[in-house]
Amino acid sequence: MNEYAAVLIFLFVGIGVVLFTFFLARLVRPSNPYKAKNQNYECAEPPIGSGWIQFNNRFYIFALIFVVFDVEAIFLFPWAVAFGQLGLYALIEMIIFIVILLFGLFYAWKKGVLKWV
Amino acid sequence: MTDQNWSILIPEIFLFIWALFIFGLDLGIKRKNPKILGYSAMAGLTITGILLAIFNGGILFKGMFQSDQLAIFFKVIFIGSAFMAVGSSFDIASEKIRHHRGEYYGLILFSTVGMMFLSSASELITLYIGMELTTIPLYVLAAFYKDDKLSVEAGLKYLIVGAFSSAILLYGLSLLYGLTGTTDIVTMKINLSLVFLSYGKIGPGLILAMIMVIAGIGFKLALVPFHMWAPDVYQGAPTPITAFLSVGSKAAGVVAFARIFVNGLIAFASDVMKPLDWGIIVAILAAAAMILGNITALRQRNIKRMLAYSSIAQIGYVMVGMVAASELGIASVGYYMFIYLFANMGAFTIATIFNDKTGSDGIISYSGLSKTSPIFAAYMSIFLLSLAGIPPLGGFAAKYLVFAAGIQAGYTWLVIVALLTSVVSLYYYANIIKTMYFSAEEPTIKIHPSFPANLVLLISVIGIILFGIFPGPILDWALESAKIFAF
Amino acid sequence: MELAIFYISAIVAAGGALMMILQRNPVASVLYLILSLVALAVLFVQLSALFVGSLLIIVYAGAILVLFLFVIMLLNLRGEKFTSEKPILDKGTKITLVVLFFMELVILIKQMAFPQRMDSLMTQASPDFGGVEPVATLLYTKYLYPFELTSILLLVAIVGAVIMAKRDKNEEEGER
Amino acid sequence: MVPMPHYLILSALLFAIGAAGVILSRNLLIMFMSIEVMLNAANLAIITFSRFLNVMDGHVFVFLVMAIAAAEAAVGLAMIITIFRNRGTIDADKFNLMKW
Amino acid sequence: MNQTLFLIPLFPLIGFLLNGLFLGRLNKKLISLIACGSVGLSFIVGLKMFFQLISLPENTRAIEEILFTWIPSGEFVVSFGYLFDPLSAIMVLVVSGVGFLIHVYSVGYMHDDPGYGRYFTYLNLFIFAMLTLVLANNYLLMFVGWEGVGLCSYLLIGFWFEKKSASDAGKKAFIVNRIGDFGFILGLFIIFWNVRSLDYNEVFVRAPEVFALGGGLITAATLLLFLGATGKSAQIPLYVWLPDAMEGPTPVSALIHAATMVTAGVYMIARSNVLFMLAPSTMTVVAIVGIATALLAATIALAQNDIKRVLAYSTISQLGYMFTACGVAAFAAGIFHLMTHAFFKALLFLGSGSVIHALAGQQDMRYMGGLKRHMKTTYVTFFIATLAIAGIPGLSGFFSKDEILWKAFSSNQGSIWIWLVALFTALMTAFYMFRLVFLTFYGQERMDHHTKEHLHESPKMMTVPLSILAVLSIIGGYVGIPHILGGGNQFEKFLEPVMKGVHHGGEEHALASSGHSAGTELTLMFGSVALILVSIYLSYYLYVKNVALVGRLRNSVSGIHKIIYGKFFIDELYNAIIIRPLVGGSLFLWKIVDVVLIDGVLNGLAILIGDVSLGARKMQSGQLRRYATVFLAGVVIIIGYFALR
Repeated sequence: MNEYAAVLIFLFVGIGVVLFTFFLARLVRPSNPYKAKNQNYECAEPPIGSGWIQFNNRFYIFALIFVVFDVEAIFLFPWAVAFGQLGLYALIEMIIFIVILLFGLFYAWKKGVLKWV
Repeated sequence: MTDQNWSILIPEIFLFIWALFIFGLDLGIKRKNPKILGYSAMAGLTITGILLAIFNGGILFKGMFQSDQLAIFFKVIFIGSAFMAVGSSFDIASEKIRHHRGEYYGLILFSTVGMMFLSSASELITLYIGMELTTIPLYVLAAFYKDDKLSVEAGLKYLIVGAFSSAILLYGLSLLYGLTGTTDIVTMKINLSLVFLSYGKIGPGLILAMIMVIAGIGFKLALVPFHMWAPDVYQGAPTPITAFLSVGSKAAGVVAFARIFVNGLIAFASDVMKPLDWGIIVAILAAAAMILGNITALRQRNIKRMLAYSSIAQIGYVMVGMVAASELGIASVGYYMFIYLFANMGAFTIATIFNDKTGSDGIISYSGLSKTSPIFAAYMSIFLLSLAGIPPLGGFAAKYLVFAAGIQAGYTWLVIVALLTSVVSLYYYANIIKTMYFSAEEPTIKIHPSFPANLVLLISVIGIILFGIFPGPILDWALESAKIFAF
Repeated sequence: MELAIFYISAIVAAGGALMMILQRNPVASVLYLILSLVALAVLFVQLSALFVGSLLIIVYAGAILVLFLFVIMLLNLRGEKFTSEKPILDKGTKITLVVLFFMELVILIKQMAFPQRMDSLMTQASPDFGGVEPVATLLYTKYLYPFELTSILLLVAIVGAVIMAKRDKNEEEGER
Repeated sequence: MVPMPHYLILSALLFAIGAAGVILSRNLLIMFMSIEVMLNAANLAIITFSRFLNVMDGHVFVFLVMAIAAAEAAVGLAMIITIFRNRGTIDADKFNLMKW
Repeated sequence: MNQTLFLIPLFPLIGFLLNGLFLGRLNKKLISLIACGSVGLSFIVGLKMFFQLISLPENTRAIEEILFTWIPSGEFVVSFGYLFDPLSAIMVLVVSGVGFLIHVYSVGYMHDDPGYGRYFTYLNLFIFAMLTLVLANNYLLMFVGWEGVGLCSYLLIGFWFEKKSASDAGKKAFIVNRIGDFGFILGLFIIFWNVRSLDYNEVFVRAPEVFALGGGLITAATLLLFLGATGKSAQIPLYVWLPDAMEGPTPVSALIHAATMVTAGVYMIARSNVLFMLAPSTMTVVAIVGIATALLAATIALAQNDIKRVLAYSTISQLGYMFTACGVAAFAAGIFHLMTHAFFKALLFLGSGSVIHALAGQQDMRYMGGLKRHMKTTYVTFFIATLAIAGIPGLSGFFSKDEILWKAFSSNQGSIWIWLVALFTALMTAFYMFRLVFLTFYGQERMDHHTKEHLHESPKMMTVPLSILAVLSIIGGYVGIPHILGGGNQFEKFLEPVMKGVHHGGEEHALASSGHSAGTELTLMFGSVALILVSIYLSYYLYVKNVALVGRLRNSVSGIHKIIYGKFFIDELYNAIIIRPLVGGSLFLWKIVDVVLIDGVLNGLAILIGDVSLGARKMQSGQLRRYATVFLAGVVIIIGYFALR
């Protein structure tokens, strides 16, 4: 419990530090907004459209496969930790698990979604 | 763990590998002939059925996987409905599904695998995973016509409501887990009895859990008021998938329901446990389903929507047998689902074929079908009459058994509602028959189903008539499967 | 102390969830959801579910919500307006419904009778309760079967998502 | 020591908020996120019960539920992308081609 | 025992399958051969079985064949078996015999119809279902036949679906029947869960042990069974479908809606006499409903102009008679009337079909008349049937009707009031039937010129069955000559083994029952015959001798009018006292009770359900959030109701 409490404390301290610096910066910085500040620098072209451009579709499929393998990794982690106790039996299990998921990867690959055109 | 009989997993494993094989086939072959995929899917399902006959009976993983008679019985229904769904898909597979044909069949098989696991699950975690494994491929399948607005909308509605209900189900399961301290259904039963014995009462928390589980499974069953998605999804999804949804997926819900309630919470089905009686809740929902489903179906002009409402009503009838929570009750439910498999798959197959030919789902466009395609009009009439419960077709014996079980269990009012609504139901079933036979309009459409669709229709018709006149074998089997609950 | 952590985390979790549904901008929603989940993870840890708590952050914050963000980027939803055409009444009914739901849950949960051993206060958990190793042992022995099922589920997810998300026209051209 | 009902009521609250999100929001993404909140509310209940029952089966349950949630999210989001391509919106109320 | 019983329904089934499978691929000759032949074979087997039955000693007269176990499971065994006892023997002979004649007749009648093959397919299916109904050895199998005949009736009423009214009528028949069926099957369930069986043998043996006499359960069960009977046999309140059912081809009306199917209800009640005798209050209901239907339908029939509608209402009325008989525990008399009615009513329908055939589809009697000269055979046979239905001594109808009248008067369950109403109905029957005959066959030819040119007698295929039926209508009654006329009522005696519920007085019954002397019986008999003759004369006077009268009186509006034509004063009086009330009452009953009240209630119910359906549809708004909201609301309401109560 206690070691995790340390993590928690770290978390809160981390957040606190960030918030504190923001707050501090607000205190000390001069505030003088004027229009020219928002204009393009030197000879730059004015931007066309929004900065929120549409991502390529492929990003999504990569992210998706990432998620699935992220979950797989999460399954691997406790397996690795407990492997000492579990032995060969667990190895077979995990091989089955990975093979099944590898088929997914293979499928995605064959479907050509992993190709970056 | 070495003494365990691993062979009972073979059917599931085989079907899973076969699904992968179909993916591979689709990816591997260059000249794509959609028929090869379809036939191989049908072959796979057939082989699975055979394997099921060889490898069954046993328990694995400390009871998480039970290959008992109930599971086998329902697995046959799942495989049958998948087989028929695949069989009726040949035409759309060659025309409408230009991409991902292998996935189409593969996902049907995946969903079937999920159902098979679900029906064998006697433990909440496995049950939940089985449920998801059943549903997730179906989300994708419902939206399989990606360019078709209706199909995608159907998929989306199914997905959102499905995920919502899945969350509610999970909450219910978590409460069950908390109340009983176990996820194993049999242990759950024992623990509850212990608590009941030591405290004299269990408190209303259990009813909360029950209601949420009912809601979660009610989604799969399309039980009122958890049915709202069904008409839209049925209408929009590719018709074979609609058929699969209405039979396979419902049967999966039925078996999950039976496992949790009839097995685990059986003690609370009686009047003695008045405040905790799930029977009365389900009975009221079933009555609502029969009334609403049948009445709303009256004014439908789209055959798939009509069949959707009809299937909402049908599940109400099934639930009459379920609330009886007796050996006869469960057996009648099994028999009902078995006949329903033939009748509903058959009706949807006709709808699929018809839609291929005419592009229409309107009931009115069936006018005069009896003149151009008398055989198919006759088939359709048989399916609809069976759904309506006209003897000597299977639907009659099914309804009779279910009602008998209901009366035996003291749910006379429910049976009266069921009988009255079945009078109403006849109206819209007869309406289609009337349109097909008694229409003065000159028909132009003649339908020519592909060989597998013909096969599906033939199997359905024979099944309905044969098992209607000789319900013996199926009923005996269903009774045997009901025995596992040890009433 | 424990109670204080509980209340803070509870308020953050519930508040984050509430803010999530109130946001117009889905990106902000995602961020609030992450906040809520982090607070939830804290509660998990408080309940001695260390391993699962950390998973919550890894899986949700690290993967699932990233996926959400990707989708938001992909769809470029900035222009989308969700103007409400429905009368306030409709909204009011729905809110009443949810409040009723919550009240019912609370009433019933309070009346819940649990097995004797978990009556009111928790017993001291064993030191490695909820740690990686015991959970892993359980997962890979007793729950081996659902674990394998999960792999099938993930495979289905890959296949399904690829089918859904892929643009088919490109593929067809590419193959020719 | 925090009494158990506290956790359960929090989980009920989260669950209700999630449900509210589903029935109130018109944005499909927010609806979907609300469902994730509901799932996690259930997870919290399971973890709570697990702690008080002093058995770890619930942890495994939650673990698997998360994996399932990931799978569901992957498919669900892909579906949302598809419908966005199809209709150009993710406003849930606009998808009413099929009714009655 | 060699199994031959199953052959009886098997032949029509084979006929149905052959004609159905090769629909449209056979020529007409072959179709008719298969269809008529199969029914004929059934009749022959039935006859053979009948003689086999007679050769058995009296108290073991029942042949049972169990083909296989239909629904096998523990206590829930239902077998698929046939039972041939005196009651089903009579029914089988009537169904297959009359059915065969009508098949033959149809060969002529439907000759030019494009749906020739389809017609015979349905007809054979009907015979199969009807035979299953009467031969079943248990209630469930009977229900199978029961539903089957309903289905065939639906198909055959809507046979000419080009007419919208025909397909609507078909649907109406189907639905109304379903309401009855609902009662029927519910009644079966009550019986089943108390007796634990649906086999006739077991039910009838065990019912007196299980049910208390006059107890609530048995009353409810029999009332529900009776509800089923009212649907199938067109009694109040479910009779509305039968007049509309006349949209079907006339032979169908003859077979299904006169001779066989509609009598299924009577058969069922006679079959369940043991149960009904256990519930005296149900018996009273049956008698009252029966007699009320008889009266109502006869009154309505008075003013109908469509020849088939007159016959339809007449059928309803006669069925009412049969139910009255059952209600006063004279089951044998009911079945007796069922049989004779099958003969003469089938004949009447077929005769009217012959008339309609000759008049190229004209059904309105106002455009008929004078056909006597053109259609000799039809006229003679039709006249015989009319005499029979009117109850003229010497013809079959007399014996059966008189038997019912007497039983209504004398039986323990009967009363003088029932007898009076029944007698009055009999008078009306004679009146409107003769009105029908006079309007159709006598007087001026009122059809248009073209039709008149083409008047012709129907072909042999049609007239031969008419003649056979005419013979049957005459002699059919001689199997049941009452004791009083020295006959010893063989019919009743034959049925006695089946009527276990009725406690027979044995020989003393022959002399007098419940204190009524033979003299009373004879007096009543002659009295009623005399009254019937008067009634026939009245009809003759109005529709033949003084044809103009009725029309003029109907048209007369002002009192002055009447006074000027003073010579009609007596007729006027006559009209005012008798005809006006009758015709007016008839029209009133038809327009108000039939069309508005009963039809209206049923239609209103249908419309209401339809509107609810539209409303329920609206709930389905297509919006996802609505669906989720309903879902959640469902959970909230259920929790609220169940958990917090």
